[in-house]
Amino acid sequence: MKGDHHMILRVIAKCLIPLIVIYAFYVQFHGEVSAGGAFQAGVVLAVALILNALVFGLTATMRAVPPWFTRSLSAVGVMIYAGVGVWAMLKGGHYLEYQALFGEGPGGHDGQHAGIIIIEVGVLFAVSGALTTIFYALAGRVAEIRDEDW
Amino acid sequence: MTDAVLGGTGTALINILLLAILFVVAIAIARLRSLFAIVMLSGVYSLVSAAWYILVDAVDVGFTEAAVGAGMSTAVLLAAMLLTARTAKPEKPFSRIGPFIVCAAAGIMLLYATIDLPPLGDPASPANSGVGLTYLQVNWYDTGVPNVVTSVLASYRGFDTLGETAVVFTAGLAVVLLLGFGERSLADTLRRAPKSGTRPGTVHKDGDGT
Amino acid sequence: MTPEFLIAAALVLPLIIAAGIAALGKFPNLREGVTIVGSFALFAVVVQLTMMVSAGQRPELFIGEAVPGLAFAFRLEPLGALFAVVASGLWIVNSFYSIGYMRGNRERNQTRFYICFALAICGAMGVAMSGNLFTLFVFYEVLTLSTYPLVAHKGDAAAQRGARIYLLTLLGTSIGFFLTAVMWTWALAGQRLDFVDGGLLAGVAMSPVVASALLLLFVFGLGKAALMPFHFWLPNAMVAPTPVSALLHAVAVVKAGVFAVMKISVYIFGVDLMNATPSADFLIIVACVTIVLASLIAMTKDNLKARLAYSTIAQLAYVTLGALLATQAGMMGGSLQIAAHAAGKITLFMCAGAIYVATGLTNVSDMKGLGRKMPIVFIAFFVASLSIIGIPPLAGAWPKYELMQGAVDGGADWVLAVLIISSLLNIAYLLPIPILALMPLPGTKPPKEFKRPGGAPALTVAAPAFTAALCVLLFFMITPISNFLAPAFEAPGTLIEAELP
Amino acid sequence: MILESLLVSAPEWAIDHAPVLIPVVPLIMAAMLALSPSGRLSWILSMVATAASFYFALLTLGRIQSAPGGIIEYWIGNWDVIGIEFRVDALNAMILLLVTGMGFLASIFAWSTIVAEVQKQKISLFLSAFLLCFAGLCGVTATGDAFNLFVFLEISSLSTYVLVAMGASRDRRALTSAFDYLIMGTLGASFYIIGVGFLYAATGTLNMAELAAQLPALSGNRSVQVGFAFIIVGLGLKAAMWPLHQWLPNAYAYSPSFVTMFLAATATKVALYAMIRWLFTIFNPDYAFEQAIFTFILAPLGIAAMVICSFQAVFQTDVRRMLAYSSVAQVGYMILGISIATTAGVAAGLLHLFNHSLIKGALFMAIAGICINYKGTTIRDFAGLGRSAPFTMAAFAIAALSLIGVPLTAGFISKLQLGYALFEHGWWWAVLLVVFSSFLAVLYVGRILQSIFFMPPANPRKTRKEAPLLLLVPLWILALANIYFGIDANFPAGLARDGAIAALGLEAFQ
Repeated sequence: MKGDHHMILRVIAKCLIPLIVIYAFYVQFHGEVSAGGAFQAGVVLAVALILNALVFGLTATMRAVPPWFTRSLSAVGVMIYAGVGVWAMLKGGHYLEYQALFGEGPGGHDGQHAGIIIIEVGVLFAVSGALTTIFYALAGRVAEIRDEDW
Repeated sequence: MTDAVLGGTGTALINILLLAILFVVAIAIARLRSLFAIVMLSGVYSLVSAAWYILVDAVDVGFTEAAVGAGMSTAVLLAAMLLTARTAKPEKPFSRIGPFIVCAAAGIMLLYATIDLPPLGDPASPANSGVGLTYLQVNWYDTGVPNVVTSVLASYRGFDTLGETAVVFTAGLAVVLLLGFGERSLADTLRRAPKSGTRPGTVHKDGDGT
Repeated sequence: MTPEFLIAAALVLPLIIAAGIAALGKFPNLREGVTIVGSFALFAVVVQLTMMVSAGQRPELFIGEAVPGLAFAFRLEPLGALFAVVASGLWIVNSFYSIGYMRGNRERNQTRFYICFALAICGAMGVAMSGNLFTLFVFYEVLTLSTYPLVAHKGDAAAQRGARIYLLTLLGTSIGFFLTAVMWTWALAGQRLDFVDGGLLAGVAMSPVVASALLLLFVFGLGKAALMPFHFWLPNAMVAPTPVSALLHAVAVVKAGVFAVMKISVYIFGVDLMNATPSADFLIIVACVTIVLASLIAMTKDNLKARLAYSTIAQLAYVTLGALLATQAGMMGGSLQIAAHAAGKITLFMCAGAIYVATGLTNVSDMKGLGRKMPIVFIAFFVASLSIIGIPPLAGAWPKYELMQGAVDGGADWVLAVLIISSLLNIAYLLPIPILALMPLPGTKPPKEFKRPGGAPALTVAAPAFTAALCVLLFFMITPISNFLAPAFEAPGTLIEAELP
Repeated sequence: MILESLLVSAPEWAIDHAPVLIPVVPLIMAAMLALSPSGRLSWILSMVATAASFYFALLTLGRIQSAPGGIIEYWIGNWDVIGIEFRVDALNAMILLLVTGMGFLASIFAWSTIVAEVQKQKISLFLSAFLLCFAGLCGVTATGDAFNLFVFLEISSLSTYVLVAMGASRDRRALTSAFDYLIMGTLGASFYIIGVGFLYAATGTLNMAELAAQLPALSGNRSVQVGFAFIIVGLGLKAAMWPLHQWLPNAYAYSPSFVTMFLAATATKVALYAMIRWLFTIFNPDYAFEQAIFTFILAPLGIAAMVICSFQAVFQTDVRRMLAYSSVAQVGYMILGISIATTAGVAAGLLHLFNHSLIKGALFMAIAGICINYKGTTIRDFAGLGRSAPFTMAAFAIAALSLIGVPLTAGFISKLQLGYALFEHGWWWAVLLVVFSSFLAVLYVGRILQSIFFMPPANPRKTRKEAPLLLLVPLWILALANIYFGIDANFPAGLARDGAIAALGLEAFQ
């Protein structure tokens, strides 16, 4: 490699990536009120990571967020989501009946809020984990992409 | 489409313009041989359709389309493209007759079906007066979530969302099963050029995750 | 013992025997002991059942329904009893004979042979005692499948080819036509398949075309009956060892086919419907053509077993003919033919097998003068030939007489001519064999020495001698036998209803 | 009966939540397997999950049967009417039992073939994909919501694609066949969802029962008709209905032998179930346009499958391909039964569906047993195996005879029932074609059996190599079930009859 001729790219990316992550979390937690939700947040989060990988190299990214972690994250996400359903069931409700989480009567909203937030976390985990895993698997097949290849 | 909903000829023109762009891009994707151009054009397609979704008041769908279609898919497609050749092989003439007939038939049927579809945004249409209306009516009392889309996705039809989460998980699983974990190449890279400060050992240990 | 138990015993005994044979495969003497003892036990059971039938009882056994409407039900009536007695009785003889033949020939896979034999007998018992078409079909196929390994016993290319033709023809006709006919009957008869005295379909209104098609499906679907043009499996199956040929021709397989034709015409169609069915006349012609053509072909065959095979095709078409004539005498003749032909044909085959074990000869032309060295075998052959031809005082005389009577009753006088021609042809292709063997023309080369030291094993000689004697005996027992059978062909509702306990 | 004692002994929560637990347990377990450190542990967990599903399916069936004509309605999230419903009646209770039962047997035998065919470090993920597929199939069967069905269909399809592609380590052609399957399957799923979209636009609901209630008023609506067509084509693709079956022979021939067995026994059956659900429960066969479709489209397609694919099967040299074509042909029988739209016809179709699952499960399981020890699955490779692996091949022979429809096997009963139904409907010509196709089955099955039992081995093998015990046990369970249900078919036939009554919406009569 002859010098770093991606300087501008790197600097801008360095500024952008934290913003993207923050935006992801905004989308995630503001989903109750406005457009967006965990799916979109998960994608945005994964995109942040992918941007990181494209600009700073796959190896560095993989070292920061290892593949086993993303893979497990996705599985854990599914388990969180499905687990909320089981939790409701253990509380005597139907599957995924958030109302039953805290044993509220109709009109009580704590269970709904808690349930929705937890499952959204599950979705976030599952989506960002799975998408990053997919990217890792695809990009990891070839050695680092050189400039001439683009 | 009633003007009352879409608000004047201006919007209608933009509608037509966007759909025309979509049509042209789709034709171009079908005709092109260069995979890179195809990937980029499909990103364009997603972006334009996201814009159009927002125009027809489906903000959530538009947002998702922009994030997944234009962002994620393009990145993944590019990564996949690296594994293969850059241009598609030219196909034999007439080899696409079958798919063309299928497409034409499906298109004709779709057109035929639209005759009896209710107009877009018609408040009396079944889609707006059926269970959709009920959601709007009972949502606040039931869930206390201001955004009905969220409460439908996460609560009323939360099981579908669980299923979709599982679909995403399956997709990740599928790619890993087929292509490996991507860790081998990482390990290779590390072995070939051990830079200062790297800890190859951890990676190897991690790579044996399952 | 209750009739239910006896029927169950008749069905289960062969299975137990098969299991015993499988378990004792390592000890040939014990294994054969099981076969012999079992066959006697089965015969005893069947005889007891037959006595009940002759006393007017109709032993029944209902095991259960596979699905509603498809019942495993058994009901023994005179026809079935006759077939059961023939099959189980001849199994005893054939078992003794098999022991001599298989050991004398040093055949391989003898355990498999005896197991399949026992299973085939189980199939035959099931066919004989079946109380509805479903049960009949099931056991008919059991018989097909269990005899397939027997036909393929030798395992060489010819045996495999013969066995494949055997299996494909029988399975093809039974699945293609017979099963269709069964399903059709079910739909026509209002979801019933039972064998009913006087005919299940007797009261059902249907067009002559439907009845014709149904009858054609039944008769051709019973490929085991070897009616032309579905006869070719039988000559092809002669690659099997001789005891198997005896089983195919005399004991169970072809018999099961013609028996089923008889049973279906009596208990599914009934006499009246048979007479009203146009295709019956066509089938009578087919049967007559089969009789004459098969006899003619038999004359051209030099291979003894091939000649006997075509003879079987011709002779058992008599039974089909009798059933199709649909007169009391005709049906009686056909039924008698089942017994008479069994005794005669098994003798002939066992003689052929004895000759093969002793000398390795299979061609008729090589057997001239052989009778001097094997007198008992050829005398038995001679007696059995006379019986097949139908010369009194031998068993074969009665069925021919009854059939002629039936033909006249049924207004098909020309069938008389066919029967007479057939007898003449029988004389032409059967009699020269024993006569030339016993009294060779002057100048014939003396036959070769025995391949096997000591000639044919004693068991392979004693068995045909016994059955030859049976041919004579049957002639004189005709009155009890026909009295026994008569209720089957009586008009429904009179005799049988009265005698039911 | 066993079911009753199960019901009595089961805890209350299990009975209450049984329908939803059937897919959820394997779904959670699938996620857990992705974290599992050892393949063997994963295998045991996958067995636990499928066994649990099987148990819940039995409970569900018991609940249905204890109340004749009963329907279990389970609203997920307890959102009555506006949420997603799991709705189990006699029809899907039967399919659930079949799928979970076959899945359980498949997971038992999985280990011995997976270790031979899948890389060691991928076993956990492979089993995870299997459980996802299993959960998806269960979900498709249990759900009462048109869109939820699509979601589960996607879960099962996606995992199926990758399971098929996993055969690449044995034969690279698995990749292309998986890709073909992916294209066709995605097309099918898209068609389905387009159809559902039209129906939603026309009715404003996704609940199947609600759809069924609203559709009669809309029978002339064009978007409903087009939606119907799209849904049937989409499901037909999944069910390998002729001529939409092109993906199936390759997918069966090149995927790992475990996957072939599981798919053959369950996947097309579930799609066919969904089709029956749409054809009869949601749409009413009394519609004029549906009547015409039954007589002039479904029946000819079923017959074409029966005859043409049986013919194609006769000329195959690879046993798995041959059986794959035979599967398409057998789907033809089922569709023919369905197409006459009488209780007897649908019951015969369902019974054949049940029996065919047992048959193909046993056949492909035996082939998997052969693949472990011997290379190659052409007919020539099977020569003489009757001596080398007598127990495996005896079970194979039983199932093969059942495939032909030899008496005393399950296949016979269902063909007989089909014939009855056709005769009752007056379609005697169709019976002749069924019979002709059976005869073709004699030919192609006969070729394999003859090679196995009467041909000398291609290369003499000195040692006897039977399939491992773990494989033989489920194999023989299936083989004996084939015989048992050929002698006493009251259980499956009762299920099928109740299922048909439920499908046709008739009042239950017992």
